[in-house]
Amino acid sequence: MKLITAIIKPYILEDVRTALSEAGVQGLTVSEVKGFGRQKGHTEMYRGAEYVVDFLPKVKIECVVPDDLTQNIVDAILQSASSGKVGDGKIFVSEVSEVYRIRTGETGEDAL
Amino acid sequence: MKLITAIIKPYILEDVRTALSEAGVQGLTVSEVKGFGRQKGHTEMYRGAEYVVDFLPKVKIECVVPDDLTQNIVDAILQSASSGKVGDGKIFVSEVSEVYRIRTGETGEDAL
Amino acid sequence: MKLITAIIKPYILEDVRTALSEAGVQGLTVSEVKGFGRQKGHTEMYRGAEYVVDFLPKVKIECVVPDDLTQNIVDAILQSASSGKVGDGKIFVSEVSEVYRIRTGETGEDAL
Amino acid sequence: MLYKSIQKYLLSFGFLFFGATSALIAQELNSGDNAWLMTSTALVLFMTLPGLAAFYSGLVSQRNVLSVLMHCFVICCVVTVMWVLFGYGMTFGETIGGYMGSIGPAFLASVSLDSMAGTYPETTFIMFQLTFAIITPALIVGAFVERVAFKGLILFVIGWMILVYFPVAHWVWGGGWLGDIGYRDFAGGAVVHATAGVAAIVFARYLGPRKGFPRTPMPPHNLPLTVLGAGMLWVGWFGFNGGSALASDGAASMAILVTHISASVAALTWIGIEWLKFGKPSVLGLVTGMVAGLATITPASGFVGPLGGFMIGIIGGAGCFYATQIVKRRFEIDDSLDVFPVHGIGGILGLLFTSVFSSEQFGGLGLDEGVSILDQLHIQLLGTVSVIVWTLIISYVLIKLIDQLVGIRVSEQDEIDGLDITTHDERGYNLDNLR
Amino acid sequence: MLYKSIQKYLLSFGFLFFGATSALIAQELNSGDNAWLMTSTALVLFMTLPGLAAFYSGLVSQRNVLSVLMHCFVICCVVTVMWVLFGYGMTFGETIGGYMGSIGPAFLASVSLDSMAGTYPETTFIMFQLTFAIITPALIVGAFVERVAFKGLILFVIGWMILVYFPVAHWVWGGGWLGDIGYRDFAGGAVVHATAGVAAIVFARYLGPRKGFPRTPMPPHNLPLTVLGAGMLWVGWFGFNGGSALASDGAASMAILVTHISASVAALTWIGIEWLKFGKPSVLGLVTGMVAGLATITPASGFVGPLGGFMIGIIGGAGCFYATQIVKRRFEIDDSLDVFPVHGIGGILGLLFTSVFSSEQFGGLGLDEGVSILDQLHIQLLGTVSVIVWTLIISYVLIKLIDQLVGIRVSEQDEIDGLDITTHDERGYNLDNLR
Amino acid sequence: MLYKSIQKYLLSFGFLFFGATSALIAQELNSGDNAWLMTSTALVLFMTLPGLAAFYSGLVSQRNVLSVLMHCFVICCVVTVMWVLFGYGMTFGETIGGYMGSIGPAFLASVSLDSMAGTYPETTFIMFQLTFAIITPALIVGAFVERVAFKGLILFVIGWMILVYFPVAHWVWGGGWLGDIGYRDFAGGAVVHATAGVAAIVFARYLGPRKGFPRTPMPPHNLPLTVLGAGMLWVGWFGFNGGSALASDGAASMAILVTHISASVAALTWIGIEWLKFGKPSVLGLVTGMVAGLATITPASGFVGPLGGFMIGIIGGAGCFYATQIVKRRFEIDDSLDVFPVHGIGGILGLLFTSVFSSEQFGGLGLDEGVSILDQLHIQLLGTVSVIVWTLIISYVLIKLIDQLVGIRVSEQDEIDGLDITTHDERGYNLDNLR
Ligand SMILES: Nc1ncnc2c1ncn2[C@@H]1O[C@H](COP(=O)(O)OP(=O)(O)O)[C@@H](O)[C@H]1O
Ligand SMILES: Nc1ncnc2c1ncn2[C@@H]1O[C@H](COP(=O)(O)OP(=O)(O)O)[C@@H](O)[C@H]1O
Ligand SMILES: Nc1ncnc2c1ncn2[C@@H]1O[C@H](COP(=O)(O)OP(=O)(O)O)[C@@H](O)[C@H]1O
Repeated sequence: MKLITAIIKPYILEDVRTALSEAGVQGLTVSEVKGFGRQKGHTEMYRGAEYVVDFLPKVKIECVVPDDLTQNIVDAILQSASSGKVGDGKIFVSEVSEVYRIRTGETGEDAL
Repeated sequence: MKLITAIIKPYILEDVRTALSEAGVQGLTVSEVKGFGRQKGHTEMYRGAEYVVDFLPKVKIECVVPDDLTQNIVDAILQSASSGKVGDGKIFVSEVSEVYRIRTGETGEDAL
Repeated sequence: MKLITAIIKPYILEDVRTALSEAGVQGLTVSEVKGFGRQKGHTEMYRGAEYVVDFLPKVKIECVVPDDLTQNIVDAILQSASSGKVGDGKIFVSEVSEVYRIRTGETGEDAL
Repeated sequence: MLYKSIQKYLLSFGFLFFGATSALIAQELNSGDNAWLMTSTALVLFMTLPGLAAFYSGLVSQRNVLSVLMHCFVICCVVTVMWVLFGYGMTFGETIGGYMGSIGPAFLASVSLDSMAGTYPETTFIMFQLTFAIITPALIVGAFVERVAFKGLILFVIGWMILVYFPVAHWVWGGGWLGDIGYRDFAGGAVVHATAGVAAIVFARYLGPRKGFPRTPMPPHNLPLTVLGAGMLWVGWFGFNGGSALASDGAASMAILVTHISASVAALTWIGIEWLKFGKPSVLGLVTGMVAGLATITPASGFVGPLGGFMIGIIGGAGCFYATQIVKRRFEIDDSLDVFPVHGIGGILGLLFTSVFSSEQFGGLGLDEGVSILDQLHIQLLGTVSVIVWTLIISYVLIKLIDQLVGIRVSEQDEIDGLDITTHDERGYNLDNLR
Repeated sequence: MLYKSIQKYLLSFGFLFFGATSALIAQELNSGDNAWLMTSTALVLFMTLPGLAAFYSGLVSQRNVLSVLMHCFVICCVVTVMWVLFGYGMTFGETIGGYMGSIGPAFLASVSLDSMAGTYPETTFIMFQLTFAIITPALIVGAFVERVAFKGLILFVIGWMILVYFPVAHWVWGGGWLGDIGYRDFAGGAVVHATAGVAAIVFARYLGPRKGFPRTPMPPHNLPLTVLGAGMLWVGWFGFNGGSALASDGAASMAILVTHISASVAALTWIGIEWLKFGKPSVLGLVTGMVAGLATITPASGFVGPLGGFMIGIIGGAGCFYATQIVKRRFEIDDSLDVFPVHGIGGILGLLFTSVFSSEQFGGLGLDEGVSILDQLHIQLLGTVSVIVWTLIISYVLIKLIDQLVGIRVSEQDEIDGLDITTHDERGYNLDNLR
Repeated sequence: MLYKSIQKYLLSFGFLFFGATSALIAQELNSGDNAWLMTSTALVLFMTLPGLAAFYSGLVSQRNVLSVLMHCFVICCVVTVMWVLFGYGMTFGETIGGYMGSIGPAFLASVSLDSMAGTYPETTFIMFQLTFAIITPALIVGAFVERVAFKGLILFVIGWMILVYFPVAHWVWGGGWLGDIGYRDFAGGAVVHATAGVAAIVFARYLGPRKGFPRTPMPPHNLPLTVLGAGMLWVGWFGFNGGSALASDGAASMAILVTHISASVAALTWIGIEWLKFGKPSVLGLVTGMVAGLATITPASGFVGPLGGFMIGIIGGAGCFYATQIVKRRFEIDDSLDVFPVHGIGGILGLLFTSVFSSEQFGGLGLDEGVSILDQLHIQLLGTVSVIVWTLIISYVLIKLIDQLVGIRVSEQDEIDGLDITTHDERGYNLDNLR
């Protein structure tokens, strides 16, 4: 199985989730993160003191999937999360050796 | 070494941490996440507008452990985090190639 | 490519980020986490009721890097994040099999 | 100088009796009346800042919280300047044919320490009325949150005060034609709530919905902040309605009593309906019902008794509840924080039912001599429809104009990123350690 | 109609002198007194909404913040309706043997614009007293947060007002037997704080602790909100105690002065003990001490001087501090937000020490002619014990009954998930971008 | 006992006329004046708690939010105790050579229910003035947030009140030499704002900047909380300036009117400059401008008319804006929340321009007979410089001394971890589910 980690822009999560569901994903986990990269940061201004905020709000999606679905799902993210503007984010794929469903103790792809 | 990632229900963290300590875990990292899966979401209602909230609060535990302890620890989580109800969460196990303790620069299992 | 995950103390992120930039990192993702380990927790006191808070605020840095830069970058973190005091945190290194840049669809090291 | 119309205003409530204009000036200072009116002034300002600002800003997304606070505060500042330059004159200056007041010298230069308005200084009257002029456009804010352009908003407020608020307030309170025909609007059902509500729906309609409405959930980012604001509104409303008696007497405290009753009953009515309809009562429902009850009792608060307050609470609570459902669901208009269904409908219902519950039969304090409930209802209908139509037309034309001139809505990207960062270069919260 | 008992109430403080009942009605309006009492009414409502609501809701877990706000607001609404229908009569209506007032017509139909209660309109008196009736059950909320069933709570409030608050308020203030024997409770040490505190501990005991108590830490989710609420309580208390003078005179401002002193001293006492005992002073300690000081001075505030305020501050701060430790640690009763140790013990201490510090020897304003400190202490003891016993028994029976009828505690799963989502379908905060 | 100086104080504003000292005592209670002053007292306390506490605490990092709230609250308590023991005497007791008041008996033992100060009880005067004594040191808090040592802070407050506030207040208001020469400071431009501002910059300079200043961004952790506090400050300021008229009359409401105008205009001025200079107006800019406008009008508020209020608003808004830039950027002094540029500069500007805008030529209420604008300016300059120099020297010496004694700054590690946890063992927020 593979763990697909996607860092995306905020406020498009709903679209990406829908695309993932269509691609066969049954579960995923999201969290708030902040990202630093090529996209230049916001400027914030407090009483005339200007701060360039390098870390921008991003959303992280983590999703463990069967090997054979991996490419499909990556493609679904690439499509639904891309606006073509800098800062759209990244997808990282890595290997997962085992998965358990806590409720039942099931393992492997059955546990997804 | 292995990275054990567990997505569990909120408000049972204390129980799980105790179980992990007993299983020999000396350190772990937790964070707030939201999960989407089989468990159906809450309904929220604001001035009569009903929203089904798909993303439910979950807690993520990350714990790097020596290979030989892995199964013990997975079992400890399975036991302490299971209520038998849908949404209890998942455990993912993956490979970690190296670990460092920042304070001392130690590596490998010594660094855990 | 490798995923370097570092758990560090709060309020030194800026220093670490600078060190990483110098070591050639072009992007990274951070998030708030809480850590449990050897460092003993704060005491909090509410109306005379004392709570030992085991989970301490930490910052997690995630950074995917080309294989050949890995050691450099780990060293940069080790140096910039170390205060020599207990609780300085950990670095975990693991394997990433594929990376995509969402904006362009680029893959591999080009996508970093 | 004392604007003659104040006298008319005062007379129109029958609180005072004067032999001649000069009698008004000669009237002695009553320190208790003045204390109560200055207190009421503070209470009504408190309703807007921070009351309404908190109430509204808690309801939007966290990336727009500051913009809403900004709107409420900047409106207060802009209206104050206008008031001092010409607004007070336009409202309470000697009437020009019943339609508009004559503007006095700028900076209220004609007002001295000794100018009296009844039993209290004219400066007190000026400040008290100013707080009403402030809250009215601030109420409209709820309609266009999370997408309005800041420059356009400011122009709108300026134009709208000149073309809608000052005239309507003059008609009703400043010696204008509505006061003359016996229109009853004690503390601003028409002047404040109906005008704000109607402008709100026009604005929301023109602007179009927020991106994602109504499919995407847009839950409040900080309901405790909203509830805090609600509490402040409730307390402040004692000054709004109680102060409108313009004296520290039984009329003032009767107004407070019926106000309080209506708020409580409307809140219970709202959550009662929720409980029956959806199975659960909500705190947002409770405070929305409360505001509905307060808006509905406002025009009636000087004319009805406890029973009237009770009945108006039920009417306001239920009426505004169903109005909320219809506007959002049936018409799919994104009047985002429900200004029209709560304030507009509330104010209008209150204006109409004032005729009924003013009557002594229904525990009211009485209609004017020789005026029947039906007579009064006619007057109330005529006045209310006039105010609605005027507000509707002028607001629409004004918004359209401003949109042409400077634009009234931010870009889609700015809307996604949030107004706080894109319009004001600030962020509401920095609660994490990620620095 | 003017309820006769008001007169007694007024007389009992010696503020007014009447030849006959009718004299009371004839008394002229004093606009200054009325202004102060209307202001005080606003201040006391402000204590509950949003003051107490903020204070309490910041102390619970974030998944229960709305439920606490809801409790405070809904109590306000329910008590208002009861007051207008029969509560005012039960409290201040002509006494029936000193135990209960006779209920007048519903909707206060007998009260007119001109009904006077001393130097101010009866409507003012009705509203002022209503705000006390509101805050009392709202104080109890702190005992059962995070686990109470909403329906049960509402029934409890209704029953408790009828069986405890209205009668006890009648005994002390409404012309009942406690007022008759010279019991001194200026602004509600017995009527408000002792009744609420005793009911709180009974309720907490019956309900059982929150899941995890006392092992699991349950830190406040938003202490700044609590401290904000504390500030509002402090300011509002000026109306609570100062308004209880029922006039805008030296008695009112002396009450404010001693109230302010007691709050300050008790706060310093509390953090002083913390500093010595635990090594660090805390802001929650400071505001808790402050509330303890305010509760303790309440019954005494019209009878003592600055020195009395000072001493009562020390007594209230230290007494309530140790009470808190004992209830939570020794008895392990989960009176979650410490209602009994702070309000109950505070109120009781204040009632007893009123006898001492009323005396001119201790800088007080004097005891009644021919009454020694010890005499007064006897009266205070008798009255206070009566109130405690009555409240304890009735509250227990009532809770038990309601538990049988509709249940008083939510399910364990609902408690884990939090009352906000399970009882009200709402969530307090949406501060993230995860949508 | 009535301290003689009160009489002088009152006389100095020309509000009252007495034949002899005893006339003052004999003066009859005016319940309206008293009602307004008690209300004003509540409003001014409200400015500090929770107003200023919220305003300041929202601006710091989340790990220091409680410490700031703690500072404001503990200052209130400490100053109250000092006031009751000797502070009131030092300020308003019979003057000793114009420099200091004579301390009366502790616990205000000489004040009775009947002691009058003009038309209201002396207790009212004591409480009203106390709220000013409280807010002044609380303003200084903004200078040393996020790094001050708690014990040192408390000692500083005690010493500073004795050596700076009580004397300066005596000079200006208590019958001292500044009042005698006709120095005009209506509601505390010198007594409150200049002293606090000067002490702030001295403190900040001595303490050194926060770790990371000015390189590291230190954004406010909760701006809505700050804006909430700003609204409370605005409303409360009606009591601050309006109450300083010491009567419920035209002078009070004129003070409110000019105060409100100045706040509005200064806020618009500030965001206007921001808009031109940086391209975007900000809500923090708006509320900072508002506070600047309020501080600047404070000394002038009883002497100027609406035009004066308007002009002072522009002067205060622009002057304080540029002062903020200079202090932080040019001098790199970490007066963290800009106490000196806003309150210090605001107060000083207001004191100087009072001379101009008091004049009837500029719409003012008039200078004293035979005093020209230039004469008055001389007096204002003399007085203001004296207050600044005195405050500067004493504050510096005091801080240095305390630093030697107990230390005035926490350790670097404590600063990194935050004062909430290291000094008070508490955390502000627990918004996550990680338990
Ligand atoms: N090497 C990396 N490791 C981890 N996260 C990264 C890395 N590079 C970028 N990111 C994440 O992706 C986000 C977008 O990257 P950025 O360089 O700004 O734009 P783009 O994705 O268009 O190249 C960043 O904000 C950061 O969260
Ligand atoms: N494939 C997945 N990848 C990542 N996280 C998942 C995945 N499936 C489920 N989860 C996480 O586990 C949680 C529980 O899953 P759910 O399907 O609701 O119930 P159960 O664990 O009982 O099967 C989800 O809320 C989500 O956070
Ligand atoms: N085995 C582990 N797996 C995951 N995170 C860990 C592990 N051990 C420690 N951590 C993280 O590292 C942080 C620091 O660890 P700690 O044992 O306190 O000190 P040190 O790093 O100096 O040994 C912890 O708070 C936790 O977040």
